[in-house]
Amino acid sequence: MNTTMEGLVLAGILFTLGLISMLIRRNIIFMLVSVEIMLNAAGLAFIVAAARWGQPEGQVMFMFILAMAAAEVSVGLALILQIYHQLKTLDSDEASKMRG
Amino acid sequence: MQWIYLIPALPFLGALLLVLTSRRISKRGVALIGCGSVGLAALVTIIAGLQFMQEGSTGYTQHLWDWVSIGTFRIGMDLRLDALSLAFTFVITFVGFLIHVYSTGYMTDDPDFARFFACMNLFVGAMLLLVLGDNLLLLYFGWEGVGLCSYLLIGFWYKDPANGAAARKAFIVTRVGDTAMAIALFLLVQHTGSLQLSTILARAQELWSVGDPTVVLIAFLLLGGAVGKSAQLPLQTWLPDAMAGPTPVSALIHAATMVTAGVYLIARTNVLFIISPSAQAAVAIIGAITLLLAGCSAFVQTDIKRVLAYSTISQIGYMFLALGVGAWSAAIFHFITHAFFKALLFLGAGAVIVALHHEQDMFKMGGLRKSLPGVFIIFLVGSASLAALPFVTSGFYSKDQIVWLAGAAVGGSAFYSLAAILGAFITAAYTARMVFLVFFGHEKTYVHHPPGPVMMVPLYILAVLSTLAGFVELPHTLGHLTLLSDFLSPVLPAVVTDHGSVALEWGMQGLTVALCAFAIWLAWRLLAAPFPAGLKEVLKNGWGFDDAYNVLFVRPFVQLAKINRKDIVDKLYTGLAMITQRFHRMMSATQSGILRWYVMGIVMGAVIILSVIIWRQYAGHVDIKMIQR
Amino acid sequence: MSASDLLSLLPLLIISGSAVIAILLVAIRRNHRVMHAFTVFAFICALVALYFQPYAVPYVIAPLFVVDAFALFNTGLILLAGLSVLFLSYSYFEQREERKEEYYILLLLATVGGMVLVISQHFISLFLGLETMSISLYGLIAYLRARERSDEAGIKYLLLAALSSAFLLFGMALVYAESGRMDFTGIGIYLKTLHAAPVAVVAGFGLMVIGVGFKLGIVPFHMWAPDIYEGAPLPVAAYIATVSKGSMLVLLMRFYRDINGYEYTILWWVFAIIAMASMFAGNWLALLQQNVKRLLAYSSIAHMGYILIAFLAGQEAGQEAVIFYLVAYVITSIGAFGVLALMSDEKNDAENLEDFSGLFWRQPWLAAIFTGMLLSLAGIPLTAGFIGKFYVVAAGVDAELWLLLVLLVINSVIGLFYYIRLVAIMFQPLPGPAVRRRMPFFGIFALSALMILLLWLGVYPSALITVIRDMMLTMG
Amino acid sequence: MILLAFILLPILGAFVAWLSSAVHRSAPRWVALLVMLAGLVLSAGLWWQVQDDVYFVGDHWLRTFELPWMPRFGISFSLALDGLSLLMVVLTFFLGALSVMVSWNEIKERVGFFHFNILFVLGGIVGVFLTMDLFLFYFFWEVMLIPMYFLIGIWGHANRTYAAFKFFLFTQAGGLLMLLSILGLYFIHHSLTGTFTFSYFELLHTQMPLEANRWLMLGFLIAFIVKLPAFPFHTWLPDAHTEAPTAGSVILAGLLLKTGAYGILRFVIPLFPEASHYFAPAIMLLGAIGILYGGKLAYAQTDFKRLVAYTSVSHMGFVLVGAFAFNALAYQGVVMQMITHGISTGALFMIAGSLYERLHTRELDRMGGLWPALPKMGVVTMIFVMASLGLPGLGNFIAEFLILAGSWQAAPWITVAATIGLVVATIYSLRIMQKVFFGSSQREYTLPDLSLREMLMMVPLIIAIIWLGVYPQPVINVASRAMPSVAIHSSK
Repeated sequence: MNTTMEGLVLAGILFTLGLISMLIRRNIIFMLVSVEIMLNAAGLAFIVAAARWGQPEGQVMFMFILAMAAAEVSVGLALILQIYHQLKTLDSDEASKMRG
Repeated sequence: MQWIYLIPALPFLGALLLVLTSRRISKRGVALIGCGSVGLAALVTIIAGLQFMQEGSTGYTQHLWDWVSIGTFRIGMDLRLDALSLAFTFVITFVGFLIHVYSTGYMTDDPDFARFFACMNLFVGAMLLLVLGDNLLLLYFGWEGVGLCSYLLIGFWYKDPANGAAARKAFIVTRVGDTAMAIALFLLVQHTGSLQLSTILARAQELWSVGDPTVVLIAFLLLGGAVGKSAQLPLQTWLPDAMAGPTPVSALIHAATMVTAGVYLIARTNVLFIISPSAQAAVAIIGAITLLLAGCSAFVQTDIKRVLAYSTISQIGYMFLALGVGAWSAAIFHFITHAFFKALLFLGAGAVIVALHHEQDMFKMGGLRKSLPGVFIIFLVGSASLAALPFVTSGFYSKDQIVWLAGAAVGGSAFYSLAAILGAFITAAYTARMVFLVFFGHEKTYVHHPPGPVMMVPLYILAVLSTLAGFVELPHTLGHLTLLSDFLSPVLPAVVTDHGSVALEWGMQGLTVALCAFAIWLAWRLLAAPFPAGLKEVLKNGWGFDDAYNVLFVRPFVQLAKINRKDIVDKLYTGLAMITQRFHRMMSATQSGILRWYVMGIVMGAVIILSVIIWRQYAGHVDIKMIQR
Repeated sequence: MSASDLLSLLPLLIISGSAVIAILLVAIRRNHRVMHAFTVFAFICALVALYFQPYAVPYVIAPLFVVDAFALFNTGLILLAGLSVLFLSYSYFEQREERKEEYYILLLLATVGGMVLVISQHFISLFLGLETMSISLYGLIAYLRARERSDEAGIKYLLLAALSSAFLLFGMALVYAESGRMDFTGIGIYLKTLHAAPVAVVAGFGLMVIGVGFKLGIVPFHMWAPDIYEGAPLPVAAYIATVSKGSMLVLLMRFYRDINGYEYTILWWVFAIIAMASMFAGNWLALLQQNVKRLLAYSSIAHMGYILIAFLAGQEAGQEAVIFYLVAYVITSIGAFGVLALMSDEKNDAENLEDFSGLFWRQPWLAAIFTGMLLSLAGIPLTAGFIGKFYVVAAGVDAELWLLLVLLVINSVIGLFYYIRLVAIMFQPLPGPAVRRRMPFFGIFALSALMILLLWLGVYPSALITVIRDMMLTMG
Repeated sequence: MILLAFILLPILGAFVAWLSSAVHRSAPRWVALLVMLAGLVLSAGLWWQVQDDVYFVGDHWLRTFELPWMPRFGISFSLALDGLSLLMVVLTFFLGALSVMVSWNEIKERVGFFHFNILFVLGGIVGVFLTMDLFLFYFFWEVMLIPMYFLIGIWGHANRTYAAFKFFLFTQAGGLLMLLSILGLYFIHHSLTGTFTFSYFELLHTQMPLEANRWLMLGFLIAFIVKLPAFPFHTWLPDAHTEAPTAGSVILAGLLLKTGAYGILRFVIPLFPEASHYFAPAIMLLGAIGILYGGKLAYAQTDFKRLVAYTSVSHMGFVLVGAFAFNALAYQGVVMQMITHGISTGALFMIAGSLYERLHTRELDRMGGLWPALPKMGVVTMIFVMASLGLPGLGNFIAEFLILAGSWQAAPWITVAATIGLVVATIYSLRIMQKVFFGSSQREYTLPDLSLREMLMMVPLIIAIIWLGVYPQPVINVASRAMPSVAIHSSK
């Protein structure tokens, strides 16, 4: 066993956790959080890969991921506020006016 | 000679004129056009006939134009005038003309005067085309044409649905026969590569040895056509119903001319029948059986026209019998005499019917010999001829010839002659019965308006003819005269007699005459006598052929049609559409609008893709150790 | 970064620059008309700049970008699509009360994202382009804040897009971890050296398929499409349907070519199954759909399936088919959404079938255009769609993908049903007298232009075909 | 060049007609009529020109025309005309003119758009008959549909939308299969010769493997027998015919169906001789089934137009039987059948239309006893009813006789079945007369008999049908000029 493998496995586990929590959580905020977890898991994977090849690109990528995640969260929270104003709840299942 | 095309053209022209000017011209004008066209045609025929005879030529063909010509397959609009067609043409035009004249009186107060004459002219034209056509396709043209006219005229009084039904029945039943005939034509095209009569008959002898299955098949199919048109077993059922039409129509179409088209066809294609003996035998047998069955039916009818209808069937049976035994000219002889006396009888009956204000039931008539003496006379003449009273009537000579040859000819046999004699007996019986019922006994009704000269003159002419026409052909026993058969000899092979002697012929004639006398006496006696009811019904309905056909063909067809009015095949497609919609509903359920559901979808996709990939890779034993390095 | 680099990136720079300027403009003074004019101007400038680009030779800006004929062509496509969307947007947003100006900023940014995607040849640039586009799209989708459907759509898109890009990223990470390269060509070279692709890489590709598939809206990553199309403002829907999908498709083609993905049967099968599923799901979902927006969404899913068939056909015929079909599809979609946009009023968008009944007798020109667009979607002759479908089928036959083709035929027939149904509704006799609505000039102008383009491509496609051909040849 | 004119005339005329509705509301009628008559004159003139050398050999193409269109695919705008196409074009303009006249009073609203569609569909049909480039052929094949769809869907009767859908989906499904086959042929030809081309002439003698040959043939065949329509695919026809406006029915029955027959003669048999011979028995069987089944259903119908529609199913069965008998007789018969059926059925639909104008019903059970009221119409109807039951002296007889005489040599038993169809035809045809004109009328009708306009429509039809019955030779001569390409494979 070497570090790359372990790192990737760890990332994988994180990713899966995020995924599962996204499936089981109904609260939109928590869903957002779990997406963030997944994104960071991906970021971790990049770090590991970069470490394996000793290249900077991986870290660069991670930076971008962070930035993007932040942006996403900000927009996301704004939208969540709107949703809350209208639905008076954060239950994602409530936000299903459109169907069929 | 080069204007024989006028013979069919004139009536067609008349019909066209009448259709175009139908409502605009007076009845007089209509009558003029209607009779005039046929009269002229008759005139032309007579002139052409005289010229033909004095030239002594075997036949004259006139090519009008190419009808259908594809490569080697060529069919022209060709008319051929020879002894046979001349004989028929003469009868058609002449009798036709008389009947037209008669009709002007008979139909005089009918609103659709013009339509009637248009159809009649059309019929005459088609019939002439039938007999003058030089190839079978042209013959078929006329063949179907007369079928159409018969349909139109039977259903002439369209207001009554029953007439319409009768008309359709006539057309459809004959069409069944025509279908057989059409197939015969296909066979001929295939094997002889032509429909030109002379070519076919010539090629036939080269192609086929006697009894060759192909030619037998062809002959049988042609016979099918003939049987349909001439109302012989098993397709005879339409003719009695056909009496729904005006009486002149019955006289012209369903007695004198159209129904004998079958006889003409077989006579025309005699070669084919000669080289297929079984088919020819079939002709004889059909003829024999038909003449007996129809005769019996005729004996119990109450409607005077139906009596005549059945007797027509029976008489044509005689002709078929003659054809079947190879007595070709005898058949034609009987055709001619029959044309005269049966037309006479129908027109006479018509006169009676008009006089009694469209009363057709004989049991409601009676004693008319006093009130309608003229009609009585001519009717008597006709009946005598039909019953074949010896020596003075044409019917006697023609029928006697058949009776004799039925046994004596090569193809003949004792059975045939027996049938013929028996037939003669029955004929005499029902004829006598008819005469007695109508003209003797005490009067049951009074005469509204006796027929005028327009109707009587043709009757007299026909009466004369149906007496004299017999003397063109005399049996060996009475000064052996053979004008007609000599005249026809270029076209029709002479009859060959093997067994039988003059003595025997004497004997048979004696027997026949005796039987006729006995029959008349019997008819007189039985007039009042009760008749076994069950049998009577059977006979009255023509041996129940109609019911049989209803059960076998008509009802199943109609039922099937009813059941499947809504095209079962369509269900297939509608079903398909329904399934599609179901599926749509199922699918749209997946679009629940719930976020986590969508996430689930994506995850599912991911899982499937990944598992497939990894499974594939391991299954493929790809080296994955590269990850550790 | 040299001058020539800047020059070759000029269109991109113009758009991004004008985005910044736009922000400033808003800060200075709000004016819808000015804003709109400015954005249009920006797009036109970008197009002009594009026109002067050296066409033939691929120009690489290591390591992120490559500017070649393919990229330029698609940049042009994106810009034109954006431009026509702009034309349709003005009247649409003018009617609505909210603050309209930011819309144009977001549109510009999204366009930047798309343009980056088509020229990117590196994971980083891919990611940047993708996210730039996505994040601005979140804003655009939820732009009409007053409508709850709009917000719902926004949040749905946000979460799902983030999720999908998480997959994409993880996939990239795997590939990177395995190959040590993040540029497409590099990965291609690396894979060439091996006799068989390692599972990690293939798995990585598999995960990336999810990210790509989400943006393309193909089964099973399609479920967002109808809701987003329904919730988003109509011009935005048009934009998503064309620019975001188009740029992603282009990226996929480039990536696939660089890593010569046709070697991996497993990927081929993945896409084949996705294609079939998309055709069926799309058409069957649209079959009896009552909401025109959703109907268009489903039909777009099906069309992505058709495009994938051409994509799978491989050889240059297939590539050409994809691009041609893409062009036809872009024209048609914008046209269709445009008609909807022009028909919408302040309260609600024209999206129910009833809104269209007897349209032909009320607004013949508009109805004629819509009919043209629908027939093009259905692939009826005289329209670009017909040539496109023909092209796709030809590619398929050439590659002998009989199964896929038969399915395509079946689905086209199903598809016909709902397109024709819509047409039939437009030609229904009117219940009452015809009330004509005044149509904004820009919108009609744009639509007419699209219509003419549609017919021109339908009757005489040779010109475009030759262009695409040359482009493909330069790519080698 | 004249060929291009044949196509452009209606299509440009279509737009003119549409625009002219702004001038005057009945202007489109005149425009359309003039266009059609002009086309008729042109095509008849062409016929007259080629009349002379009758029995000739060798190249049978009378006129050709070619323009490059999409060189990248080897698609060119190539037209060619031989005897068959010529006859079909003449027929198209003839019936086209009549269908304009027949809707003179029937169509009251959206006159302009109506005539636009009429002319456009006719243009498409002419295109189908003239084009010799398979892509172009498919193009026109599809172009025909949309206007026809509108004709049914906008001006049709009660159940029009359903009928229009059915028509459209059926034909489209067939068409797409044909597209697959066309492309398959295209690429096979390329793989064999290295040239990409859709040109009929070049694809004509492609030596392809047997399986491919059969599959591709089926693709074409299905498209055509759906349009024909043959037995299992016929169900769209009754609905379409019944619901369409009179002009629509006339064009459908008279021309659109013929495109199917034409396709079989022009493409299926020459392109895939082996496959055609391989499938011939099955196809002829389908034809025979169609004849009997169609006849039986026709008898069962109570709706005049629906009845006539089913008779077309029956009559088109003859085409199928004849086309696959592979001999000159049958071929000529098929051509005759295409023309005569166009005329007779067209006429019957016109009669149905004028009856509907007078009685406002198509139900046979609510007619009857109309003869005294409408004697002229009665005579006319009688003539065409007789034509449809194949009475000698009228064109249909020649057609059916030749077909059967030809097919007999190929398949006797099937021919027997088909011949029985004649009896069935008699049964349903006479039923029409009985139900409509004979019998006693429920109520005393006082109806206007055929107007001058209607006579102007009917008389040419009558003359034509009788002319074809007694002197079909000119048609046969012209049709024989398509023999090489069509019956060339008969000697197998």
